Amino acid sequence: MSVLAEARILKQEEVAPGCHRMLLQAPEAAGRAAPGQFMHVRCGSSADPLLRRPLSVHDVDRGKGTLTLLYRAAGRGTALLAGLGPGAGISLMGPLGRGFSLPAGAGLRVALAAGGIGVAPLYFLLKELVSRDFFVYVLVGAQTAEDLLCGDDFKLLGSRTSFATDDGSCGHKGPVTDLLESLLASGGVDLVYACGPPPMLKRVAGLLTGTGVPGEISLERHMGCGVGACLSCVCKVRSGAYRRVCADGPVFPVEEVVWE
Amino acid sequence: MSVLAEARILKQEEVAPGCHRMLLQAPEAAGRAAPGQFMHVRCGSSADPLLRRPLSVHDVDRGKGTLTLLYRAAGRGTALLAGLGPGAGISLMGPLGRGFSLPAGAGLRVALAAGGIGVAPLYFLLKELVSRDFFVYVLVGAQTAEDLLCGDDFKLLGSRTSFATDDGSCGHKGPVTDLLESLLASGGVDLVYACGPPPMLKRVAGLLTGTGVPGEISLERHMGCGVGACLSCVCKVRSGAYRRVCADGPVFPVEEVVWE
Amino acid sequence: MSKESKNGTPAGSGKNGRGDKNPVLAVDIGGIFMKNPVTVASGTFGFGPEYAPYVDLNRLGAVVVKGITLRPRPGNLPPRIVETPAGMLNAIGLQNPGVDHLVTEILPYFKQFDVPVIVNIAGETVEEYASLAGKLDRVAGIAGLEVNISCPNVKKGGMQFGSDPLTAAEVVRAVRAATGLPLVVKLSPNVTSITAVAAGVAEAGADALSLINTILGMAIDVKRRRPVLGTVTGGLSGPAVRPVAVRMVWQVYKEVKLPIVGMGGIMSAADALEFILAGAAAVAVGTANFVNPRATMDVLEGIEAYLVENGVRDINKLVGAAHG
Amino acid sequence: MSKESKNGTPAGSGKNGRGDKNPVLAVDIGGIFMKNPVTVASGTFGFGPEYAPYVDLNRLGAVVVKGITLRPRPGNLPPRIVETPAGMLNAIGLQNPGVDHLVTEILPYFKQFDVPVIVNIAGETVEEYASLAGKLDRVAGIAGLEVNISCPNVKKGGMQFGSDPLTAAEVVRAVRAATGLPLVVKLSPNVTSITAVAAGVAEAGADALSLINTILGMAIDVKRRRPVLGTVTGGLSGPAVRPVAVRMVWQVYKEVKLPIVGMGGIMSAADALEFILAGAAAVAVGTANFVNPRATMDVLEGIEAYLVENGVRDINKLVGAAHG
Ligand SMILES: Cc1cc2nc3c(=O)[nH]c(=O)nc-3n(C[C@H](O)[C@H](O)[C@H](O)COP(=O)(O)OP(=O)(O)OC[C@H]3O[C@@H](n4cnc5c(N)ncnc54)[C@H](O)[C@@H]3O)c2cc1C
Ligand SMILES: Cc1cc2nc3c(=O)[nH]c(=O)nc-3n(C[C@H](O)[C@H](O)[C@H](O)COP(=O)(O)OP(=O)(O)OC[C@H]3O[C@@H](n4cnc5c(N)ncnc54)[C@H](O)[C@@H]3O)c2cc1C
Ligand SMILES: Cc1cc2nc3c(=O)[nH]c(=O)nc-3n(C[C@H](O)[C@H](O)[C@H](O)COP(=O)(O)O)c2cc1C
Ligand SMILES: Cc1cc2nc3c(=O)[nH]c(=O)nc-3n(C[C@H](O)[C@H](O)[C@H](O)COP(=O)(O)O)c2cc1C
Ligand code: FES
Ligand code: FES
Repeated sequence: MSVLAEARILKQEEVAPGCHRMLLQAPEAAGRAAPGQFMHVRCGSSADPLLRRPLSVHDVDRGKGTLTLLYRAAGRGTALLAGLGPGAGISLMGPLGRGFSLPAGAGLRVALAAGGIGVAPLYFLLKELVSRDFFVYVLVGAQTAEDLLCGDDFKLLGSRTSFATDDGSCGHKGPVTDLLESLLASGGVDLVYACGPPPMLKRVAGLLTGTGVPGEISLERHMGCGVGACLSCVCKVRSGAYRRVCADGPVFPVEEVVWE
Repeated sequence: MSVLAEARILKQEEVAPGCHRMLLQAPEAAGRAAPGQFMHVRCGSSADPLLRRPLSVHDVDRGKGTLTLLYRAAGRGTALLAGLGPGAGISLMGPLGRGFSLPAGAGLRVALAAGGIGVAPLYFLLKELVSRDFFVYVLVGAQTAEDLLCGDDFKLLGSRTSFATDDGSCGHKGPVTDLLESLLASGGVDLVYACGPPPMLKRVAGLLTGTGVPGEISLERHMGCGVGACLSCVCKVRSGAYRRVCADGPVFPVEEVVWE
Repeated sequence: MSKESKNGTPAGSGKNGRGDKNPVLAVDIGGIFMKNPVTVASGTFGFGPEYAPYVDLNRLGAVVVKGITLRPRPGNLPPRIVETPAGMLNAIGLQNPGVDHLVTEILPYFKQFDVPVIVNIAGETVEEYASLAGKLDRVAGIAGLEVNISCPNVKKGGMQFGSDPLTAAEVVRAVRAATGLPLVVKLSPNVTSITAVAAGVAEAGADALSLINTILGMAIDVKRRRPVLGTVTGGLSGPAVRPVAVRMVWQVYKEVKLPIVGMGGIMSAADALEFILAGAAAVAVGTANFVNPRATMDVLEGIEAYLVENGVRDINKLVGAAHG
Repeated sequence: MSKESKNGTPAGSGKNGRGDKNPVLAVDIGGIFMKNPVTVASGTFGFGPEYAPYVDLNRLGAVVVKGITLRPRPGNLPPRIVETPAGMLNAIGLQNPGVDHLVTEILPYFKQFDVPVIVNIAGETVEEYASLAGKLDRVAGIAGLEVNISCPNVKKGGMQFGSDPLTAAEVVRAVRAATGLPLVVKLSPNVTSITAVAAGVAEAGADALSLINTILGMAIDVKRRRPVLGTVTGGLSGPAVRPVAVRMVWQVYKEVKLPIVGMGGIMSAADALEFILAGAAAVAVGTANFVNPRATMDVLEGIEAYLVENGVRDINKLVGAAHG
């Protein structure tokens, strides 16, 4: 169950150009969060900007009661967050939403594909997968080498990590979905998780179609409430209905999502 | 002429409970300001709070190009200012308004009466008067001893300073206007300047009526533009017309003001 | 003239079992007895369970559920929301599972709570409003209906009904004939004269009024050079609209003798008190729930503190008190 | 249908003497030729000199002066202003020195500048509007009149004229008969149908429209339990109202074939572009002047940069472009 709490910032650093990692004292949320869930974060106390911002749970340390967010300063709200230093307090709601469903079987080979800031929820997922002894390929894409996020963290967790950059400054030159494509072609993947910009996710959906390999993707929508009450964050699913990304997602089976 | 500039905060300290002194690098404004004028200050960059806040010029150091504000954290805007530390920048417009008219004669005996944060503009005025060799009585009132502002600064300038507090914890027990009343009764005053809450100023007006002693008071009104354009800050004057506190004031001859 | 006693202290007001020092908070909204004046704005609180992790529903004066239509509605093409200065635009388009689903699947949820449930209804025709009201007339667990004649986000019906005193009255008459439930009629702010519409629906049999619904607005994406919302226009809500909402409550209170549920940008107890002093007997918290899921409780506790501090023994004595 | 070419590039547009790389900024507002689309909202820029320390008036597309009446007006009882979330309420009540003073004392100030001056006029009766227009008809140095039929802050006249298409048209017909000057008619947002009023005044002879004036609102001081403003209600302006203003410009652009001066909460070039894309051929900066006295220049420079970045060679091509 989600909680509302004032969390204290313990540490904040810019880990890549415009990307910030914020360590928060938030024991209740840390204790409850599952990979793929998000926190709904208030940026300041002014009526402008008014709404909370959804940010994925990037990492938790249940022992220490800390929770980490990894975010890009994309606009006014996240810029306000980036301006805060240790000791400042922010209002958090969460954990919210339905996260990734962790496979029950043993010995599965899993691919995680992250585009840009899409890395945020996948790191927490990876930790969970690794702790369950799955074999994980991590595919990380970004515009340039310096924009690549968490590469070392992934490696430290013992996963097989490959990189793709738009300009070829690190790893494969091209979209991260190229890496996924090769991996799928090699037949070595039982399950795919992906998070990133819509064109990337759409491509992932395309790659998985007809392969029989199941996949889950984490979607982004502009949100009001974050708890399923306002119906503003919907995406269309196969049945033709609109489902709430905040409460029915943000993680959906890849084949459920209708790309409009 | 007024300027618009981004000023850097050099120092900020809480000088009495809820009262803050802010030292700013603002060479142009410092060079132009006269006692009784004010700066129109933006509190942050959000649309909420939207409007600037008028704050009197408390002190300037033309050599160093610095300007000081002395203000009470009265509401949201000033609380935001109080939260800023050295290095932060704030947007200033000013100096604005018509300040105190400095007497031409020599050897005049002048009384300055300050109630609460009304001290703010009078310190700058005092410095100017002292530099012109006037004999100045400074009467400072506050709720309690710890709320008294700038007492030592006044004394350092060599003026005869008396205090009044509501609870008698320092100096006379009662309103600062009691001190003015005695002084006027003693016949030792040629000119009065006052700044403070409306009831105090009204009392000053009452005390001066019929004495032939001229006085000037600094008024406060909620402001929009601060430059005389919006006509929102008016006070009624003897002619029955409304005059703009920001542009025709904030300092008015005491007998001009109609107390509604 | 002050109309302080317009709402006599309702019979139920002693029920909170409090001593004399605790002010009376109970209000009577046209036959809906609320233990305190704080409720929620339809569409901002879902169907009830969504905010239960944050708010004890028993502490609310009433719960108003998301607008319901005769048949399920898929809602509008996204994007459905955009943030604006101190506000937001929404164009949900009354996405809802339909009245039958409400009755069988949603209302039973409230059995575990002791809180009046108000069902917000919307139709595309006068007949639809009437059938909705008829269907809900004898359903257990409904304290009253809020008749939404003011939704700016549906093509047919919706706001059109609320834009004209005559059609507004027509809807209310039809609903009145179909049910004995207390009727709160929700007014649109997008009119030249809110008092004319209020008078029209009062005359047609409304028991109470709620205002304001959202103000029609829009935003344009200057990069794409297209409207942001899938439906072009949407409804503006949040603190930005509060001055307009308070003004309308003030005007309606002066002209129409029905209890008012005031809403529009209430974020805090001080905001709520503006509405109460302007003439609202109850207040609804809307967009603020998104920002602070405990906003209703903060408002309630703040109102209580204000009453105590100011020695006001009954909230009903404050209603309209700013009219002097 | 896009009406991109509604305003043909005005004859004067080449006059800025710029090379081909600089986009054309000049617009024609019903016969008022502006060298760029950025002007100011009446009542927020005083009579001209107030903002001269911050803005080179020559760089403005036009200056619109504070509303003028036939006789001097003292204005309303203070308080006249209160801050609200992302906005403010004002109730100035058209304090002004009267039209004769304007002509003899204020207009001469502008001789030193090369900027069109638009005089905003308001009357308490149709006849007053007509006499005002008549008095100003042959005065040198006036580029056009803005007919304010929408001031919410005066007891007589003002908004009442703008609330009804017929009375609005009546005012415009009378003014039209009294002067050959270009007429910009300023509309009130406090109406059910802004397009009906717009169509009415277009028909009656308006050359252009400006919108929106302020939205009627109020605030209550919960400590004193009284309205904050001396006149109870006031006009809401600032960023809070922008979504409503953009929506109204969008609606009017669709229905009425007159150039529009868009305003309401414009703080930045992006805000101004929303209005232009919605259908405004020019934009007026209002409350933003109080917050940032250089707001007009920031808006102008930002629009210019947008045109360059997006390879748009003429601002007129953007007007209404979001209609697709
Ligand atoms: C479930 C979920 C998880 C997310 N996790 C992360 C994360 O871990 N790290 C990260 O950097 N970003 C994440 N995002 C995206 C993040 O929410 C936006 O970048 C952020 O809201 C932008 O706010 P802003 O004020 O900086 O930008 P602005 O553009 O100024 O925001 C204006 C409005 O648009 C909304 N908005 C803008 N972009 C997005 C977007 N991409 N998704 C949703 N709303 C948006 C804002 O919430 C706000 O309401 C996530 C989004 C969702 C839905
Ligand atoms: C010419 C002039 C000089 C001033 N000099 C000083 C000074 O040197 N030090 C100081 O502490 N205060 C001074 N004040 C008062 C100061 O402007 C207010 O305390 C301040 O604006 C309060 O803003 P807030 O956001 O903290 O309060 P809020 O109450 O949240 O402000 C809400 C609105 O009311 C206005 N407002 C509230 N109180 C006042 C007030 N007393 N006068 C004018 N507007 C007000 C604000 O500007 C704002 O628009 C001066 C006022 C004027 C007119
Ligand atoms: C997301 C959203 C959905 C809404 N849905 C409804 C609705 O279904 N029925 C209705 O009568 N009003 C609806 N409203 C209007 C609110 O009930 C309320 O009248 C309005 O938002 C003003 O209050 P606020 O500013 O406190 O949000 C909705 C508002 C929002 C923000
Ligand atoms: C203080 C103030 C005074 C105003 N006076 C006038 C006026 O005299 N005549 C007029 O037509 N509009 C007047 N207006 C309305 C503005 O011109 C403008 O239409 C409105 O403020 C919306 O724009 P904004 O949100 O950018 O301020 C006034 C607005 C303000 C804030
Ligand atoms: S954000 Fe409100 S339902 Fe998803
Ligand atoms: S604040 Fe605008 S005229 Fe004084």
